[in-house]
Amino acid sequence: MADYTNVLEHDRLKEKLEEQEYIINMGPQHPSTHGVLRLVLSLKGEIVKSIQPHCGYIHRGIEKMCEKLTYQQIIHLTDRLDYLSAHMNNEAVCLCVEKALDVEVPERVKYIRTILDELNRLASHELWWCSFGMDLGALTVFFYGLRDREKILDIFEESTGGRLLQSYNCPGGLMNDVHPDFQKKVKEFISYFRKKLPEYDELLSGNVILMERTKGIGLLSLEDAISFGVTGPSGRASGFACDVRKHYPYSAYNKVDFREVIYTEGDTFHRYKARIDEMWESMKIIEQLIDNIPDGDYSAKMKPVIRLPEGEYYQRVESSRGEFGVYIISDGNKTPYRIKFRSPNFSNLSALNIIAKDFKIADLIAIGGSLDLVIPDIDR
Amino acid sequence: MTNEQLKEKILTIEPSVVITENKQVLYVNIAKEKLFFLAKKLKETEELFFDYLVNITGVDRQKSMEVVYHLDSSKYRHLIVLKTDTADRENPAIDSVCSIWRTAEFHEREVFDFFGIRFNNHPDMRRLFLDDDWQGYPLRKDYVDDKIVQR
Amino acid sequence: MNSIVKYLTDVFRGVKTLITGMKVTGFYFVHPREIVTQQYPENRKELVMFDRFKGEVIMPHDEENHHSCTGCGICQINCPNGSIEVKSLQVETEDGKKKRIIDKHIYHLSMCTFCGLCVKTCPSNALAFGNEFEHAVYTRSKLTKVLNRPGSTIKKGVQ
Amino acid sequence: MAFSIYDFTSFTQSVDKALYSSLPPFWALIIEMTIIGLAFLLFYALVGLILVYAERKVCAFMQNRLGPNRVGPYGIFQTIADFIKLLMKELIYIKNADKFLFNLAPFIVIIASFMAIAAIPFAKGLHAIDFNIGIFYVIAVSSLGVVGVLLAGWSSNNKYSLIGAMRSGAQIVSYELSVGLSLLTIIVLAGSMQLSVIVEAQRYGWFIFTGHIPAIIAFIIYMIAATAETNRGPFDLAEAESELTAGFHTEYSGIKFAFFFLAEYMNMFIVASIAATVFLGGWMPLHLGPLFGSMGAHFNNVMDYIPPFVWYIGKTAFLIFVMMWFKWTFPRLRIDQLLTLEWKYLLPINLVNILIMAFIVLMGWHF
Repeated sequence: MADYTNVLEHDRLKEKLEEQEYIINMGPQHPSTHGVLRLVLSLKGEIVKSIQPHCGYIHRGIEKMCEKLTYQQIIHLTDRLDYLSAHMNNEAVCLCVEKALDVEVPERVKYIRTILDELNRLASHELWWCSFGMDLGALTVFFYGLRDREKILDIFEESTGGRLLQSYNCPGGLMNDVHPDFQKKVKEFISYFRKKLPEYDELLSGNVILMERTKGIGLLSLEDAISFGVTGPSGRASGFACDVRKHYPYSAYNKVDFREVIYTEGDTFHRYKARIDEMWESMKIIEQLIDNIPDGDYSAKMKPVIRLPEGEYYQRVESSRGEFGVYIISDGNKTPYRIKFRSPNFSNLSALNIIAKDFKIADLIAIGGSLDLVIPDIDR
Repeated sequence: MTNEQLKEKILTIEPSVVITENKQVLYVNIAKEKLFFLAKKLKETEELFFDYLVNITGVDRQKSMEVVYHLDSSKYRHLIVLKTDTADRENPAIDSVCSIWRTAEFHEREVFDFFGIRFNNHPDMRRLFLDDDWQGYPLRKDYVDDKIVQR
Repeated sequence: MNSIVKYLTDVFRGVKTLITGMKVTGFYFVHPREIVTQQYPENRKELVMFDRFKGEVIMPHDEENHHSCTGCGICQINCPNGSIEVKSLQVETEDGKKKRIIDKHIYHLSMCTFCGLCVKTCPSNALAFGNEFEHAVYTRSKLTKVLNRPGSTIKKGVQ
Repeated sequence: MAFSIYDFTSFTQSVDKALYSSLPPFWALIIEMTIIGLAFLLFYALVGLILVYAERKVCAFMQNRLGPNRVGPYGIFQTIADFIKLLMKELIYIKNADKFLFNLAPFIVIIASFMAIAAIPFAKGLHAIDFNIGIFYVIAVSSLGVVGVLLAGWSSNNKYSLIGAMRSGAQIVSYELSVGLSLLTIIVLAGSMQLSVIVEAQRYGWFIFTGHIPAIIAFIIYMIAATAETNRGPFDLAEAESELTAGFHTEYSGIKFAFFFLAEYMNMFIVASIAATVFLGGWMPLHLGPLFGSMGAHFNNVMDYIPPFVWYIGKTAFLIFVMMWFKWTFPRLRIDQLLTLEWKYLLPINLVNILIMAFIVLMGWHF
C-alpha cells in the first residue's frame, strides 16, 4: 500500500521535472495558507500549472472522538472545526439533536441563536477581510478589521463567556440566558459598524490595485461551483443560490427579510464583494430581530441523558463559509454511532485546483484568500 | 417535487432500489453495481436534476461498509440520501462518482482514508489526511491503536 | 482619440481611488484618539473581565470555608476530556450513617476546553467560572489544581 | 544673503587646506576619506535607527495602534534593542548554498546604498564630493543594489528566494528607466547634472514650482518609480511576505538580515533625498521669485534664517512619510501589473513629459 503510493508520487514528480516545471511547496507553514495547509504547486515561471493540496496536518479525528461522547459533549468539539463560525457549528448539532427528538425550542432561543449566528458571521467576515487584505499586502486592513471584530467578541464574551469558541448552544436551547445588556450592546455595535463598513470600501474595495488584482481572476463557473459543491459566499459569487438560510430556513430565519447575495461573475472580486454585501445583510437581519426577542425560557426541558431514537438525521446550516452539515447515525445509545460533519471548506478546497490553475502565484494567494479557507474545518 | 413523486420517479429509473422514508427525507438504497448508473441518471434526468453532491459519508456497519451520498438539487431544492452497501468488509470497493460530481474526488479520498473503501475509476486514490504509511483505517469500529486514550 | 481619453480617465480614476484610500489611513494618523491599544500589564487594575468570562473552573467557598460540593462526580462524568477527577471519602456521620464527602476535587486546567458542562450540570451549584486568565506557569503540573480548599467542609443543608 | 551664515564651504575648505598643508597629499587624502567615511557611517546608523522607529510609529498610528512604547520613553530605544538582538542572533548557514555569494550579497546591497550618500548635498558646501555628473552617479550607484538582491536570491538555494530575486531584477531594470527619465526632465530644466548647481538653480523657486506641470508630473513619476526601486510599499514583490514568505532574504538571519533591513531604509532615505534635492530644492529654503517684488524679498529673508540642513531634513522626512503612507495603505501589485504600470503608463507619460519640458525650456516659458 505504502510503497505503491510512494512510487506513484515519485513518478509524478519525475514527470513534472522532465517537463521543466518548478515545484514549490506552499505550506504547511506559510503566511497565506492561513493555517497548516500544504499546497504543492508546479509553476512555469510565475504561472501555477497545478495545485496538489495535502491536508491532514491538523487532523484530530473529531468524528472518531465524537463516537465516544454524548451529544452535549460533542458540541464543544464542533467549536473547534471551523473556529470562526463556532456558534453556527454548535447550532447545527443542536438542531440535529432537537430534530431527532422532536423538541420544539422556545422562540426566544431561536431569536438569540439567529442573532448570534449573524454576529458570528460578521466577526468571521471581518476577520476574512483582514486576512484577505493582508494576503494582498495591505497590512493596515488587518488592524481595522480586528478592531471592529473585537467589539463583537466582547458581546460574545459578555453573554457566553467565550470569545472565539463560545460553546453556547446545548441541545434544547442555550447554556444560559443572554446578558441583560446584550440588546443594548448589539445595537451600539450595529450603529458603530454601519459607519465603519463604508470605510472598508474606501480603503480596499474601491482601490484600483485591488480591482486589478481580483477582477477576472480565479474564475469559477456556475457548473463548476455546483459540481465542486462550492457553497457560501464563494459559491454565491458564481451564481449558485445555495444559502441554507434562505432555502431551508432554520431558527428564526423564516421571520426575517434579507437578500441572498448572488453575483454571476464568479471571480475573486465578486467573492470579495459577496462577503462585503453579506455583512450588510447580516446587520439587516440583526436589526430586525434585536428589538423583538420574545420573553421566555432560554432552554427547553431536556432529559439529562439524551438518547436519540435509532435512525439517521441530517441537519444543514449556513456557516460563514458555506453549508455546514451534521449527519448523525444513531443506534439508540447516548453516543452517536457515526457522526459526520459536512464541512464547507473541504468542498471549497477541492475546487482550488481548477480555480487557480493557469493564474499567477500572486493570484493563487488572492484566490485562496477569497475562498476563505479555515484549515481545521478541512482536516477535522 | 414531493417525496412521493421522487419515489415514483426513482423507481421507474431503477426498480431494484429500496426506498425508506424518515422525517421528510428519502433514503434510497441501491446495490453497489447499480450505483454509478443510478447516480448518473439522478443527475441527468431533467425532473430530478440532483446536481449538487452535498456529502459523502462512509459508515462501518460492522458486517459491511456503507457509503452514504447526500444529494441536493440546485434547481428544485429536494434532498435525497443515496446509500449503498459493500458486502466485502476486508477489501471493499465501489464505483467512483467523480465523473458525475467533481467534488467527490476529495470526499472519496476521505472515505478511503478512514474506511479503506476503494473507489474504482478514481483518478487519484491516495490517502488524504493521514500519512501514506498509516496502518489501518481509523474510523472503522474495529480499529485498534494503543495510542488511543480510552475514556 | 477615444482610447487616449479612456487611457487618461483610467489614470485619473485610478489615482482618485488611491487617494480615497490614503484619506482613510491619513485620517487615523492624525486622530490618535481612535487608538484602541490596551496597554496590558499597566491596565491590570482597571481591566475588569465580564462576569461570565470562562477563565477557569473554581469552587466558591464562603467565609467559614464551606463549599457546596457533595462529591457526587456528575461533573467528572460530564467532562468531555477528563479534566476533572473527583476523589471522595466514605465517612460516618454522628448519627452513624455512612456518607460520601469530597476529598479532593482535582481540576486539570491544561486539559479544560471551557465547554461549561460541569458548571451547568452540577446539581448543587458547587462549581463556577472564575475570571482569572493569567494562567501562564513554567511547569505543567502547576496547572493541576485542587478546587476544594484544605480543611473546607460542605455547607449545611446541601445534599 | 542671510543664509550665507549657514555656509559650510569655507569651513570644509579650511579643514581641507589645513590637512593638505600639514601632511603629504596622500596621507591628507587618506585622513579626509577616513573622517568622511566615519561621519557617514555614524550618519548611516543614526538614520537607519530613526527611520525604523519612525516607520513603526507611523504605521502604528495609521493602524490605530500605539506602536513601540516599552523600551525607553515612547519606545525610542526599541530599534536599538532590536539591533542588539539582531547582532546576537545566530548566523544560519544554509546547506548547499553558495557560501561566498551568500555572504557577499548583503554587503553589496549595503555598500551600494552607502556609496550613494556621498554625492548628496546636505547643506551648502556640506557634501563629500561634488561631481559634475552627480545625478548620474547616484542613479548608477543606487541601482547596484539589485545585484546584491539577485545574488542573495540565487545563492540561498531556496525556491522562494529565487522567485523573489527574479521579480526584483525585472522590477528594478524597468523602473530604473522611469527614475532616470523623470530626473532627466529636471536636468533639462536645470541644465546641469551637478547636484550643487541644481540646488543653486532653485534659489528663486523650487523646480516643482518653476517647471510648470511637467515638473509636477515628473515628481509624481519619480516618487512612484523610486518607491518601486526601493522594493517598498505596494511594490514589495521581491519580499512579498504573503506570497514568498520573505522573498530574497528568506534564508538570512542575524546581522546579515539586518544589513538588508538597514539597506532598505537607507535606500528609502536616499531616493527621498534625491527627490528633495532635485524637485524641492534640497537645502534651499522656500524662496519666492522676483515676480513678488519686495514682499518676496522679505519673505525670502525670513526663510533664510531657518538653517538649510533643517530644510533638507524636513523635505526628506516629508517624502519618506509619503512613501510610508503608500506602503501602509495600498495592497501589493502583481508582477505583470507592476510591469504594465511601468511600460504602459509611466514610460509613455514620461517621454511625452520630457518633450514638453524641453519645449518649455527652449521657448523660455519657465520661471
